[in-house]
Amino acid sequence: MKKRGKGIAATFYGTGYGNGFPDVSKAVAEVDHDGNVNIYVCATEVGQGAKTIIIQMVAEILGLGMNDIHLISEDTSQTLDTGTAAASRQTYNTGNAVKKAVEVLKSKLLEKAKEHLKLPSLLGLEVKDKVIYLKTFPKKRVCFKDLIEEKISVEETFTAQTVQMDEETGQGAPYWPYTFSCYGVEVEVDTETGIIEVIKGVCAQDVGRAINPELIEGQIDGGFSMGLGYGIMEKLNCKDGEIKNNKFSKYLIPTALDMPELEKIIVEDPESSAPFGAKGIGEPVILPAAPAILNAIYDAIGVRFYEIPVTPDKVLSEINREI
Amino acid sequence: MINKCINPKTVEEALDILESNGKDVKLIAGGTDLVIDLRNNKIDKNILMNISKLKELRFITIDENEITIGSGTKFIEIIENQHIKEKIVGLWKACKSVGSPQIRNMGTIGGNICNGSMAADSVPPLLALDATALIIGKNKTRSVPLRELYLDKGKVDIADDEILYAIKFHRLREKESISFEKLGLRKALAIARISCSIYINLENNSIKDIKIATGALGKYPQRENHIEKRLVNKKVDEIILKDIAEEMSKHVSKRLKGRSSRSFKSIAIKGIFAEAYKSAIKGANDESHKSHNK
Amino acid sequence: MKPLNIVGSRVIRVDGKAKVKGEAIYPQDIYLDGMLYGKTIRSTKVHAMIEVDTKKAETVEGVVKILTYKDVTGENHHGVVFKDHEVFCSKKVRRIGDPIAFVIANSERVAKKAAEMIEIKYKELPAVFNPIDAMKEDSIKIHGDSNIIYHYKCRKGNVNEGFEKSHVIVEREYKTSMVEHAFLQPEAGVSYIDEEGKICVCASTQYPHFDQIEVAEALGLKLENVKIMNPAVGGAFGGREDITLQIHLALATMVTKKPVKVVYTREESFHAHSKRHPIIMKYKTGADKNGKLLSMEVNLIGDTGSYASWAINVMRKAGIHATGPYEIPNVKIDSYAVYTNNPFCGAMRGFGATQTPIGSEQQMDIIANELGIDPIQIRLINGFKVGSETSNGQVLSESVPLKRCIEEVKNRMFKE
Amino acid sequence: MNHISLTINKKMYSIDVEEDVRLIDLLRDQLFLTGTKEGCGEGECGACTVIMDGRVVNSCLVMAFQAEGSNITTIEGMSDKDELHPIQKAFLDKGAVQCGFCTPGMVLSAKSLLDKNENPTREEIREGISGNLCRCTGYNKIVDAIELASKEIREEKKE
Repeated sequence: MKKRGKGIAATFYGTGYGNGFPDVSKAVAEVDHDGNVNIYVCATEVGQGAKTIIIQMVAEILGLGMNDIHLISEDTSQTLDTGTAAASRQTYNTGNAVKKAVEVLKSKLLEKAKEHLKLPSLLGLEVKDKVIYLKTFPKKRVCFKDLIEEKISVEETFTAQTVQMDEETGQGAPYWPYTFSCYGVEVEVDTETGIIEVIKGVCAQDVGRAINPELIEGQIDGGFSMGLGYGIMEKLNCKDGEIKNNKFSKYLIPTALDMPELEKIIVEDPESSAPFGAKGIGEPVILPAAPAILNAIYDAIGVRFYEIPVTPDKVLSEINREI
Repeated sequence: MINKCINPKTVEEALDILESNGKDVKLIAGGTDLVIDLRNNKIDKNILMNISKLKELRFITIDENEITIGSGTKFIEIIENQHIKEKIVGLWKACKSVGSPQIRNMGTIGGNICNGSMAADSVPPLLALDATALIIGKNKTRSVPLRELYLDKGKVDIADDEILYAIKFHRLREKESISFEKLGLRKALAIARISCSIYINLENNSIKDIKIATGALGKYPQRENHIEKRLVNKKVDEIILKDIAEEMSKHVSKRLKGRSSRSFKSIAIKGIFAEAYKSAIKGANDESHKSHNK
Repeated sequence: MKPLNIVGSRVIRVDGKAKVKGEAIYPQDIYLDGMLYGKTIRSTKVHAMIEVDTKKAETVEGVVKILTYKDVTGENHHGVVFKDHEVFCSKKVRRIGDPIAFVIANSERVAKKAAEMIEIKYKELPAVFNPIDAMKEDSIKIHGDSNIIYHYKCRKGNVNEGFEKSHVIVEREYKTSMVEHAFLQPEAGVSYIDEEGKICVCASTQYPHFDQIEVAEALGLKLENVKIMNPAVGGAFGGREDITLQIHLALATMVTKKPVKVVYTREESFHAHSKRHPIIMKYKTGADKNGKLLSMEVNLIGDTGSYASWAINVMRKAGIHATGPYEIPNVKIDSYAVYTNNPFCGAMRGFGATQTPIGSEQQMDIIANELGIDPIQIRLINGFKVGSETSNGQVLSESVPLKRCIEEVKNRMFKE
Repeated sequence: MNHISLTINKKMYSIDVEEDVRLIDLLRDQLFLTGTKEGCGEGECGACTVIMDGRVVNSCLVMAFQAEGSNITTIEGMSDKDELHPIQKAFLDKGAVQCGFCTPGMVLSAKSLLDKNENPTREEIREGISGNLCRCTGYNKIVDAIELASKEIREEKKE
């Protein structure tokens, strides 16, 4: 018999290194004598979209198109340390460093433009497409190339704030910021074969502010899929320290047919210390998937599983124990 | 170590090579399992002969009484055959459940049989259809019932100088049908943990003939004669499926004694068997329905 | 604030075009002139003293050099927190998969063949696989004199008083399994000496600047003489934080003065990088009859396997997140990281906080069930909001839209 | 050594291959067509997918000498210079790419699917890419992309 059930799980996640450890990102922003905008950070693109997010922030601040920005991010000899692409920290930490650097660069450019255009004040100066102009009299304008004799380079550092915890009581402020999530799932359990099918998911994900909703949704889909594997499929079968299933035909991860359609809801509540209010979400998106599935399985068949993954053999053995 | 690769142009050429050099030759058809074995140095022969391009082995012929499928026929070609899709549903479903589109596009039915794997998807329906294997060598041919082809785990009764040429079974008529059910641990790229195929022939609402075959429940796919005997000549309405499934479970439990999968498989077979049985009955009745409408 | 143009919009990812065209370069896609190939020889025993004999393998035609611990010019170690990994095991292996030697040859075929001819004598030692056994005083030790690497303690309020006041107490034990990142791109890398004489390593990593430090230290070079380049990375999820092939490659190039490439098979990849910690979790949760959480006691034992990697940070994070996103006045949490001879565990997406909700979120449902309260309601009653205090005494001063998240799910899925 | 002739991306090749060389090794190591990726070496992940004589296959499970006389399309043959194929474009527009390692194989599976079924359901799309593992995207945006590409291709044909 096939039985359906629904379940929910809510989670939180503190991003960054945490516990008072210096969590530092450094960024360099420059405009060279040809007017090119170059950003030097070593934020690794592992697929999560770090490059895109960083360029979006720069483009926003400097009024540029995405293609106007040259990002140098793949070489230690050309970049400063931006910390690891982990702990869901690149958007927040490196984003903050980049934003600081680019904002300083922008103010330097405006200062230069003010002098160049012989204006008495910075008021009303706008930057767009590598041109600085006066909003109320757009003919008063100068492009980056004509403004700069020698390249302007700005280096900025961002360090996150956390408090080391007391060793005996754990009291402190171990992370900042925190990101919140809540997922609901519906499953169908075949009580004769023990097979669990996840048929629907609703995912509400706090992001602070979405820099790129497309990328966030992609993270939710991917996190859910990995959480689904964690809950009902994946286990390294270690016997006396030896991994017995060290290949993809033996270590099963979800295929396209195992993933349900998801309704993805981006919840925005900007964080004041974050660049544009954006918090890290790379890890938060996996957390509620597996526990929501476990709660849905209980709702479907009235059996609680205390050990994951809940594979068909476990389901059958529990159902038949109940009888 | 393979030190020679051969692409024969005809079956005859292939048989010549086998006759003179058979013990050193490993045949490769779709290669979906063999290439992995080659990489892992599990093949001790030194000549690799590719039979996947031999057109003479790639055919599906349907005559008045029989269906013959060439051993080099790819799963995709079986899946795309309209007659098999409509009438030999169990075989169609089994071929469709093989690995992934990529595997089905390369893998052949002959390779699936000759590999001797306990979990070969296409074999249970062929066993339930009581198929015959046609085996050829230089100046010789023989036919062996498929159920007698398996000698041991991974070992089939085909000599070094022979090739499996084709597989043959009778056409299904009114009131006949074949079903297939499989339990895999995910929805694609799944090796069968259990599979079950049932051929049924109904007459006046009783079971005139039934053949049940299972996969992944022993050294190789096999017929379940005990259960068949319990069902043959019984009125469909009088059969208590639950009891039969229970009996099936006991058989499986006995057969898998000492295996870690025993408790799971002996329970799960009940559901898989019941599903296969129900869809076989339904299929047999659907067929009659269709011919009535004609 | 000014309206935003680009931030907040569905801009097409900048690395996308190269990827859809198959033009993105991952380390395995790099081919250099005169390139040599490497093959790592790894331990097949879980715990043993070793003696390595490379003589026979060295005679294979095409072998350029076989590296062992003797060839490490700097410190024979690396590690993200403790330097407890050896670049090549010198005397002892602690897990299956520990690197012992590295064949450098003029083709992959030769490297593979020679690798099979390296003779390793193992003198096996007793091993321990269960973290609870490993915690005992008399257990065999993996490193140093205790297998307990870390103990996180959280003490807030008085849990016993909290339980006394509770209308319902739920006590359960949960277990999570060891899992694999399974990123699609197996580890690969290429190394060479650039025109300035720097040792360059191109490899998929999450943190190039840290790799630079690790490589420089192991080779005994100044930091500026090592350059790490990070071409396209085929997924990471925490599995590319620890060093795998970076030092081997750099050393191979330093010794041979030639470009060297190594590509792991999927099977080798499983053995090369860290795993997600399996955790045994004991939960005891108390609530009043309205479902308000009053007390929670949690004991977490994380099996970090044979090397520490991020064990401290992972089990700390597990402890910090063990309560779930709920206000609880009385909390006692103990979280341990323990060495065993299992594969080593480190970072994987969620970093300790993926494991605990398996316990904490089921506890919530069990309590709700026992009290006859709706599972959504119990989360709304207890959920963090602005001003809430965590088990660490940290005040959540802003951006806490947990209840909005729960309401969104409720409205879309649980509306009757 | 075997001598084989085959067509790859509409170009004829006549080339010597060692006995133990697979199609993927030939493509990558000998012809430097590195868009074809190796993720598992056992036909599970589909990163090495190419189209061979009109159908997708895992190039890690085909011995090079078996490809004698075959017509092969790799990701490098999907687009002409800067002009993207509608499937590639849809992958970008719908955010179907993350780490990118599965992407070439996914694109080719999508092409093979749409060549045979120009208006597939979402379930049929999932089935069509079920031999291609992806660890980043959870597949949903890939399904979105193929659905969009199918629409674009049909509209293109109408015009």
